[in-house]
Amino acid sequence: MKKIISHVAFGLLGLSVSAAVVAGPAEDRAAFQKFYENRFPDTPVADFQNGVYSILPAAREQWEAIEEFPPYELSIERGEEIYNKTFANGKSMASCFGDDGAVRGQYPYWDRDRGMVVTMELAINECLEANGEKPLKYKKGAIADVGAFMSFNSRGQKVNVEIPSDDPRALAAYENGKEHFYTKRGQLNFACADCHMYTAGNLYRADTTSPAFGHATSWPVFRSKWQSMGTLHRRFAGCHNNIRANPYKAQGEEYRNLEYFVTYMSNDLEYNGPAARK
Amino acid sequence: MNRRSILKATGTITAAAAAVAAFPRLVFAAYSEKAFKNPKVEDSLNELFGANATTPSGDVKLKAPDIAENGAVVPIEVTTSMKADKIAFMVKENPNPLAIVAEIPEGTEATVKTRVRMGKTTQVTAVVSSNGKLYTASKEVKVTIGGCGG
Amino acid sequence: MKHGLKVIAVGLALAVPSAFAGNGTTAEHIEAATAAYKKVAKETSYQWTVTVKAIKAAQKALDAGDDKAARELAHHAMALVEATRTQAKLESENWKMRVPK
Amino acid sequence: MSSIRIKAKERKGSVNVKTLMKHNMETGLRKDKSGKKIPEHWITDVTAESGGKVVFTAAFNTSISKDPYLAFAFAGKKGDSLTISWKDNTGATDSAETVIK
Repeated sequence: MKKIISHVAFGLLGLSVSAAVVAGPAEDRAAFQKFYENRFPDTPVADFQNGVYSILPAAREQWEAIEEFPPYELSIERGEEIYNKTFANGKSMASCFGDDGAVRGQYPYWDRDRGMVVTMELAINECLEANGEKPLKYKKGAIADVGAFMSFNSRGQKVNVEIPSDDPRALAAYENGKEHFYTKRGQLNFACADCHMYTAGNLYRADTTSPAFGHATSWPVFRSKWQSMGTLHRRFAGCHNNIRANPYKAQGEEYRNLEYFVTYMSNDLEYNGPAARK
Repeated sequence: MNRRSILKATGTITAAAAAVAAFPRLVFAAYSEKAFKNPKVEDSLNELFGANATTPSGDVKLKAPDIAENGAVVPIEVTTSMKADKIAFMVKENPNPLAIVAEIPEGTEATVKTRVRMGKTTQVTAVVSSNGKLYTASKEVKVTIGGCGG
Repeated sequence: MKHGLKVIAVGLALAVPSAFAGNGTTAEHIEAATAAYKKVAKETSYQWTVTVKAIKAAQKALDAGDDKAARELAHHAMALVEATRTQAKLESENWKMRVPK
Repeated sequence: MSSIRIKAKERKGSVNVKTLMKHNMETGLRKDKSGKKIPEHWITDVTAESGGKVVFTAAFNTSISKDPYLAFAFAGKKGDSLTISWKDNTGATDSAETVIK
């Protein structure tokens, strides 16, 4: 019994509980970005899109060596093939996303008609299904390849997630993602914010945690640990596994709302995927 | 970067594997089992160069990280202004230390860059063969395991 | 890592329901832990991977005929379920104080 | 599609070559899901030719990373072709040609 208790960490962050101020997304974002600018004063704001390499010069050198001929280039090529492949009905993905699929900057967005957050991966599968094709698995493989091709052609587009103020359901989805980000989970009792905000840049065993500001810009990613490409939701699930919390379903509501929040927090940075990460 | 540039730059003309016969002059570096499947650095050097006496040299510029981000992909690079005929990389505590040996013909620069696997923290050594002598540069690269990313 | 955690762990008394302490077969204890796990997951969306592992290990021990180990693992799983519930309860309010202002 | 990607750029008489070869580079140490060792399978030799001349050759061990990357430089000029070929321990080979930019 004693053993069990000692495995359960219930640490309360030493923050004072101030009277609840009802702040909107815009105020949230300003406070969020300011937090990172204060924590990492040497990092130019635009550089946060490079993840942990924006705060870790030694790792950055190795990353630059990998980016000289990044393994994701093979993925971009595979993605281009899939993108241009003719469907049984004679069309291709270009009928949904244009000739080059440079639409990364349009996602994630709030779909008013359906009352839900739509991500690029979700849109890819909806395109396939609308054309009578089989949908792809959401975490790795073909979806990451197509995503790599589309993201590559979208490099430089601004992150510009909108939370329509006239639709309370959009705000609710945002709030849901926000709550998820700041909530402790799993046996290790960590919130996203614990590792990637309040202690971002600290060592967890052998690894430095990356700042959450900029987290959503560079996907899909070739991770050396995976030795393959993966989507943002694959990484979400990996993080949850690390803290011993059951992962949620890729492209389920929980992760889409989390993506909505995290991406909104990175507004004004640029999409720079695909990328290589350790 | 122009978003299209990578794809264009890599738009290589493919020769099917079967068509290798079309390059009759194809010369490979002659992989040597004795040099590569050998746990001893000295023996590998003997096999490659017919000698294993090495001299550290400031003119062998080795670039390797202090701490490897991931032991499966460690970028390493060596450059020298010496006139080299062969360049090799050794990873001391890998089961077989010799990772790569390159032959540098006349007209080719004495520089090699690649990515290697490392099982644990150990010394990486670049060996340059120049005028019948072996010059080296070494660096310890830390490999850490565990954590969220590794 | 486990040791590190112990250091930051704040001891929290977790009461195993008394009905659970002695009575019933081990198989029933495993069932109870499974049901409790599902209930918390459904009510709070909080689930710990270690709980499922403990339940599976308990079933495996029982199948192998090790009743004592199976029973201990079932109780361990139940304690994890309780801890999950406590976490969910605390976090339903506590998350707000982590939002920067 | 060839397994070989090449970028070759000339600057001041020197051609900078970067190449990535798609290959699993099995070390012989990895095990598959059933616990059986995956046999070693790796590129042993690489060669580069330009202007009818070998400009670079290398031999690899299994310790070269998956999808091997190699960069080197030689004296050459724009518009010339560059051919890179590999051979692995099973005797398989592949080859790709590009024009120096």
